[in-house]
Amino acid sequence: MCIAIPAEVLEIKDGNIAVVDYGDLKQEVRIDLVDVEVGEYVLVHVGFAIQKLSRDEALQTLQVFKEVYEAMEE
Amino acid sequence: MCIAIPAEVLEIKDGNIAVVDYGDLKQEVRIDLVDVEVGEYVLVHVGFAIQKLSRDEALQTLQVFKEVYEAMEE
Amino acid sequence: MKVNMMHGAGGAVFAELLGQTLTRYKNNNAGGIGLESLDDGAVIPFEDKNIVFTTDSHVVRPLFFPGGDIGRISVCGTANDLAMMGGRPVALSCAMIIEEGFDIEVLEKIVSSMDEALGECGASIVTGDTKVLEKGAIDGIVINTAGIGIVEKPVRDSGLLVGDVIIVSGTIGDHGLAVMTAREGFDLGEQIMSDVAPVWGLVEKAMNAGEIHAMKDPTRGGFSNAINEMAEKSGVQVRIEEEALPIRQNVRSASELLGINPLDVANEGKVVMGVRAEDAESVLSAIRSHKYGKDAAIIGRVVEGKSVVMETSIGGERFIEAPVGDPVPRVC
Amino acid sequence: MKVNMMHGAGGAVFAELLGQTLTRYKNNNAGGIGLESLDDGAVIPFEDKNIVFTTDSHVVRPLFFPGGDIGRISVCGTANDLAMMGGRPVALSCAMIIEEGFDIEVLEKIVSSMDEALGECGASIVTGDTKVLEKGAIDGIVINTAGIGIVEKPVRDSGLLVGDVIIVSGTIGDHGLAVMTAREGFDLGEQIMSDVAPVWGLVEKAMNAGEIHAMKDPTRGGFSNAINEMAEKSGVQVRIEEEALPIRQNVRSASELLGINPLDVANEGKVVMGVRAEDAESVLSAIRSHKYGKDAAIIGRVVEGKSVVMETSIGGERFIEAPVGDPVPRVC
Amino acid sequence: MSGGKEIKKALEDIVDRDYTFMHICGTHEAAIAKSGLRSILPKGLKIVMGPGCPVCITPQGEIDAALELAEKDCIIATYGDLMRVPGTKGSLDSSGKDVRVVQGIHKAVEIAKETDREVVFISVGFETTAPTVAATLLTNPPDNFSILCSHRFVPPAMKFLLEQGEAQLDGFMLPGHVCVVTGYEMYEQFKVPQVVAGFEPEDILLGLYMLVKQSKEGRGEVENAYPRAVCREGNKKAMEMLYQVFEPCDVEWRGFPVIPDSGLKLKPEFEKYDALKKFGVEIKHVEKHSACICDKVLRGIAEPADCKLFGKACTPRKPVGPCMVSHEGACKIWALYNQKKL
Amino acid sequence: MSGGKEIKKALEDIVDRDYTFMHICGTHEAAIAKSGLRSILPKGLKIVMGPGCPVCITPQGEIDAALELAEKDCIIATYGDLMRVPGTKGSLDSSGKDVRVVQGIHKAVEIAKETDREVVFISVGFETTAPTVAATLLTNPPDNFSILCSHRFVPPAMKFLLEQGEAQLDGFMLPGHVCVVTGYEMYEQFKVPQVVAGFEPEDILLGLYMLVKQSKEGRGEVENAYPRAVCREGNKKAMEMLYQVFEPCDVEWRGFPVIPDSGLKLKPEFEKYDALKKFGVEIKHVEKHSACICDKVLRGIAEPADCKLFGKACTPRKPVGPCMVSHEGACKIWALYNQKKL
Ligand code: SF4
Ligand code: SF4
Ligand SMILES: [Mg+2]
Ligand SMILES: [Mg+2]
Ligand SMILES: [Mg+2]
Ligand SMILES: [Mg+2]
Ligand SMILES: [Mg+2]
Ligand SMILES: [Mg+2]
Ligand SMILES: [Mg+2]
Ligand SMILES: [Mg+2]
Ligand SMILES: [Mg+2]
Ligand SMILES: [Mg+2]
Repeated sequence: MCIAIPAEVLEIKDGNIAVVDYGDLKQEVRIDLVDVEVGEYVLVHVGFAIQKLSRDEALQTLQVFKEVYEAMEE
Repeated sequence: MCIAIPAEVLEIKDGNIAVVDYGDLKQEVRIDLVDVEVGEYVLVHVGFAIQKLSRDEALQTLQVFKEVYEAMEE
Repeated sequence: MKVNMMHGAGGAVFAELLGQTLTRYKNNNAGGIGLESLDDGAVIPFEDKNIVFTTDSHVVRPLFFPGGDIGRISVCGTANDLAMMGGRPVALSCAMIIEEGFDIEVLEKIVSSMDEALGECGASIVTGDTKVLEKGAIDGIVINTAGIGIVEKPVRDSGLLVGDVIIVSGTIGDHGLAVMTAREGFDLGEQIMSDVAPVWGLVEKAMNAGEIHAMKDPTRGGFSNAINEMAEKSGVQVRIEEEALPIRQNVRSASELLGINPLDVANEGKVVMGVRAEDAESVLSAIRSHKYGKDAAIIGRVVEGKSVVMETSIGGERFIEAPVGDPVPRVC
Repeated sequence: MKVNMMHGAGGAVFAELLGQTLTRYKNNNAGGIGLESLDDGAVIPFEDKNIVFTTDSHVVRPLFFPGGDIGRISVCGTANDLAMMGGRPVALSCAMIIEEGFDIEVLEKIVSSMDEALGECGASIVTGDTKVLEKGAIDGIVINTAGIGIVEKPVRDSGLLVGDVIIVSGTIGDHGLAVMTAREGFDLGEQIMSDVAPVWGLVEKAMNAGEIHAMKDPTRGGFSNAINEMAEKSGVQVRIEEEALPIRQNVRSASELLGINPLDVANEGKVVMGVRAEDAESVLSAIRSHKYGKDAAIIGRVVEGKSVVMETSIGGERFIEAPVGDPVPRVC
Repeated sequence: MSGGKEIKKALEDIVDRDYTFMHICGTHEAAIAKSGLRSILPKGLKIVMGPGCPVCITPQGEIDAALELAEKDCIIATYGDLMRVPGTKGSLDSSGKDVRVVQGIHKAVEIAKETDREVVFISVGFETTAPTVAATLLTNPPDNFSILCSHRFVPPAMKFLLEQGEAQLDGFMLPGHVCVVTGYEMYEQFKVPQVVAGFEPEDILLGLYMLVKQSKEGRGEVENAYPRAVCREGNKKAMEMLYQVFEPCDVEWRGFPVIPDSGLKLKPEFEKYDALKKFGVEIKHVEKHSACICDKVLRGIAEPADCKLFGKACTPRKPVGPCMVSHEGACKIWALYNQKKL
Repeated sequence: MSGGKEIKKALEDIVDRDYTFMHICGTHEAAIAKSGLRSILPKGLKIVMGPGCPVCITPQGEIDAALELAEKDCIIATYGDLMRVPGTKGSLDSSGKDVRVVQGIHKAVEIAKETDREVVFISVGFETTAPTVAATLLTNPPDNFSILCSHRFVPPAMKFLLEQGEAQLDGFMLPGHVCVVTGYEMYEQFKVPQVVAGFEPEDILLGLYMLVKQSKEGRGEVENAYPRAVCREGNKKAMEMLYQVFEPCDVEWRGFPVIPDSGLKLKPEFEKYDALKKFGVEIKHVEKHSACICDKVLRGIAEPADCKLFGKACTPRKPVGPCMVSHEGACKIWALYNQKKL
């Protein structure tokens, strides 16, 4: 029930609607639940953006792993 | 609207129903409108016997014609 | 413009839809007789023989009726179209479209009825397809069969020659009236039996007994439609003798009762043939020697002109026209 | 027991209905490969060649979708099944079942789309049938085609040999996701295009380039169903490399969005082949030289055992199973 | 039936000038067409069709009412004849609603007994049919059953025709099956040659023979050429039942104006079976297509072929006027059996 | 995403005994199955599924209520997931009624705006989904729109599981997309190892690594392995909207008893959108099939293969219990991906 997929915000329209791109696939989604700007990334669930995604490299899985792993080595 | 075809009464059932034979084809018809007995002939229209048919040879078309024709010759 | 029921009932209206829309393929012929002929089947020359190829979808209601069922029709309908081209039926395809909720036991009965008919035809169902549609998207089941046959010298429906004799292989109107009277509301039950049967055996005998110039099975649109198509395509007039038409007594009775012309309803085990006059008697006795041909009769002749004319028993004349739309029972 | 939607979606449930009911004909073979094989088509030996024969009914919705329409599918689907047996498509039949009220202009568009596809295939529609059903008895239109092809040495779907390489002729999932996203309610419009196309040209090139042991078109039930059928019928295990599977980016995105496995949905212009390992590269380049084969890829190999195993990109393993029922878009 | 030859011969002998007779029964027209009877009539003898088909003369407004009832999700039970008659917006056949063909009213009642839904029987027909409706309503059909009452009586229409006096008619062939029920006493008011005839080709030939004879002899009375089924008083039991349930009313005929006393309405005690009242549906008058000359055809003053639309804008597939609609309609029968000259 | 290799290696190094962790998200189960992840886990490390699929835990009575609404001729709008879930008398898919698959509640509202008929949206889902419903109801949908409110909250179910204490669990993998919305502060009440994880195979491997590590170190806290999407406070705007529209209520979970505060109900000012109230439909408790051990599967104390019915009476085609119904159901996923031993 919780499929959510990342998408880039391409355009913001009236009425809490944004056009996003999932990867060569565009769709209008509702952005009632988030405050986003064009160029930002969001997670989309049942046609609604439910959160902004951080683009910070440090937050990628491998980075997190390295931090956790190094913390262990210490 | 007035297709009516002759049939022989084969059987009389309860509720104003008779089984008739149109010629190798039997059907139940309503006999509310006539008083008939088994062996008599009826004219059937929209599933109802609407009249008894006379079996008297004298009433066949050719017989009637002959009478009319002879009356003319006179 | 919209497709209407008359477009599906054969005859002139259908021909219009066919001509204006459904036969507008540039790629319509594989070298022999193609779609443009609108014959009972196509012919494709192959090596030194001919492949006959035909298809029909079967939508009969009720699915089971006196004398047959949709399964038997599905096999016979296609095998008979092959036979109408002079082709020996060899292989059939079977594509079923089934409504969700359809009873599998009913399906089994249909399949075994098809199998029985195949045995009679000497053909096999060699390939198939099944689609299930959601409830409401189709009414029960539709069965399409296509068929392949082999023939050396194809017979056309357009080959009538002036002087030919018209033979029908048995009584007319049985299937159409069996199906109609088996439907609810007329309480006529199972008194009239469909004639649905494979005719290849009979046709083969006939072809061996004389020269057959044209053949057609009087299915949708009945005898009226078949004989008109034959006459028109052949560029001749056909004259039919009303009193010579073989019609069963109970079919006659039912047709009066329902206000239906028995010549306008489908037959599923009959052939209408144009035969060289000299061969008429020998072809007739060949047909009569087959179990499905006992009531065969000579019913008319081919003359110059056009149209199909009925010579009525009172001595009058009228046209036999292809029916407009499927006949509906009526009281006037 | 009743027929349900899963019976129509290919896969295991469908196979059960087939096995227990729909293939129970004693008359099921005309001398070559018959119904019992449940291959893409049947083969009938004739003179010193073989006739290939197949049929499919087409019920796709919407009737017009990005990249194609029901007409194009009706021709390609059957021509491709012929090609899957190694057969050159020659002649098709076309049986339409149309709902009363259907728009004749739409019908004209369908016919002309069929004609265009025929031109591409080099085949013709040579025989046909049309039934019109009353409003509500069918949903719009259903088109059945049967097809005849010619082949010298038939290719089976059951011919995989241990050591063979699995090739797919292009990207997977395009048609299924194009049709699904074109349906109302997802607002994805025409972004994904169906792959519907005739593959005979590509197949002919491939057959000339090397030894092809088995072929199947991954239509209903998708790649998952096709590869499982091939493995099971051949008595081998197939191992697929997840990372080698060619899938378009937008198909991948849509499949995540809709919760649909792209391997489980229909393709209408693709071939899955088992090729002798030595010939794999030359067959691959032959396919890639055809306009419909540009994205062809080697995606797996045949080993001893059974089932189809996916070697996942994380280094894991799992089974690829034939889907149960038609995939439904979902949010979990 | 035999004897056709003799009658034909006699008819040829007796016809000495032009005669035109009108029949007023669609079933007569159908029998004439089917047997090709016109092709064997002596030169000068003509038989034309009058307003004898209940489908032809049912105004479009009544079909519209039936369609409106179908829209209200009633099960519509009807004779097959009415299925394809065009109303203003299509026919019952193409309505996509629950419309069922029945053989008669009793079958419609059976449907009502087996459902909770409303069942409306479209009750058309002449005197032949009306008693079957009366007999059925007298057996207390269930509450979910009603009828759209569209019956018509023949003699008032004949009266109207005679009063118009346009058609050059030498006499009338009376409708055999109507007379089976009503007898023919009520036709004796008309002082023109009239013969009750049956429906075999021989019956019709005999009827014509008797009409010519009467005409020639200058008589104007009612004779009976169908005595095996018809007697002067008709079927009294049937007529009694009819008047128990119905009473005459003024009503429009398709192609005609309102004709006094030519219709039947339900008596107050049977009004609960009146579908119009039950569902608040009204029958609206619909103007006829301007170029259609059906009214003239039905009055015997024109033949179908005289109509500009015949065979062009108006064909059996796309009927413009009522006469092209019914199986018994003069235009339809001409289109099917006579269009190409033999 | 890359890095799977390194994490896998580290995981192999760190696992020194048997560990069992539970995830409570169907999307986790689907990702695990799809990537064949269990086939590469070090010996001894096990990940089992908890009550994480809203379809699995929706009681049969709620499906029956949806079917009852469909029978009342409402247009039913639903996620595709629910189409084939069997109620007492069939599923929405096979009901033959007007049931439409939508991507989300806003599409159901669009349908309502274009029809006069009643439209009912079957509103299931966890914390991830509920805010989308709240946001939509706050935009004043039309009067012919309502929802069948079947939402569930995860933490109360986790609490219930922990209090039962049957499962020998070493910790929990927290549902990443639930936590996107709620954050993970509320899980800090549970003093067991917990890690919020994402849905790529690498995310799950990392989550497992962190769980083993925490376990080994004897800690019992909440860590975040999915920081690119999840933060401690979650999406505050979404949570505020949620509580504007809904309030917690006690509710039954399929396979569980009533769990206090684990459901959501509409606040009084939004009751006009409550389909149950609007149409007078009640949710009835339906007794579970006796041999189904779904409750145990959902509580992590049994695997699907432990069920006597698994793969026999209960298959993906003919599901007996809820876990065989959903695409995310443990039993269905086992049947599709694990049944044959690799
Ligand atoms: S041909 Fe048509 S338009 Fe002309 S009179 Fe007859 S029904 Fe009317
Ligand atoms: S296999 Fe079926 S019956 Fe057994 S626990 Fe799973 S869902 Fe329940
Ligand atoms: Mg034919
Ligand atoms: Mg055919
Ligand atoms: Mg045929
Ligand atoms: Mg197929
Ligand atoms: Mg022929
Ligand atoms: Mg195939
Ligand atoms: Mg096929
Ligand atoms: Mg196919
Ligand atoms: Mg045909
Ligand atoms: Mg093959």
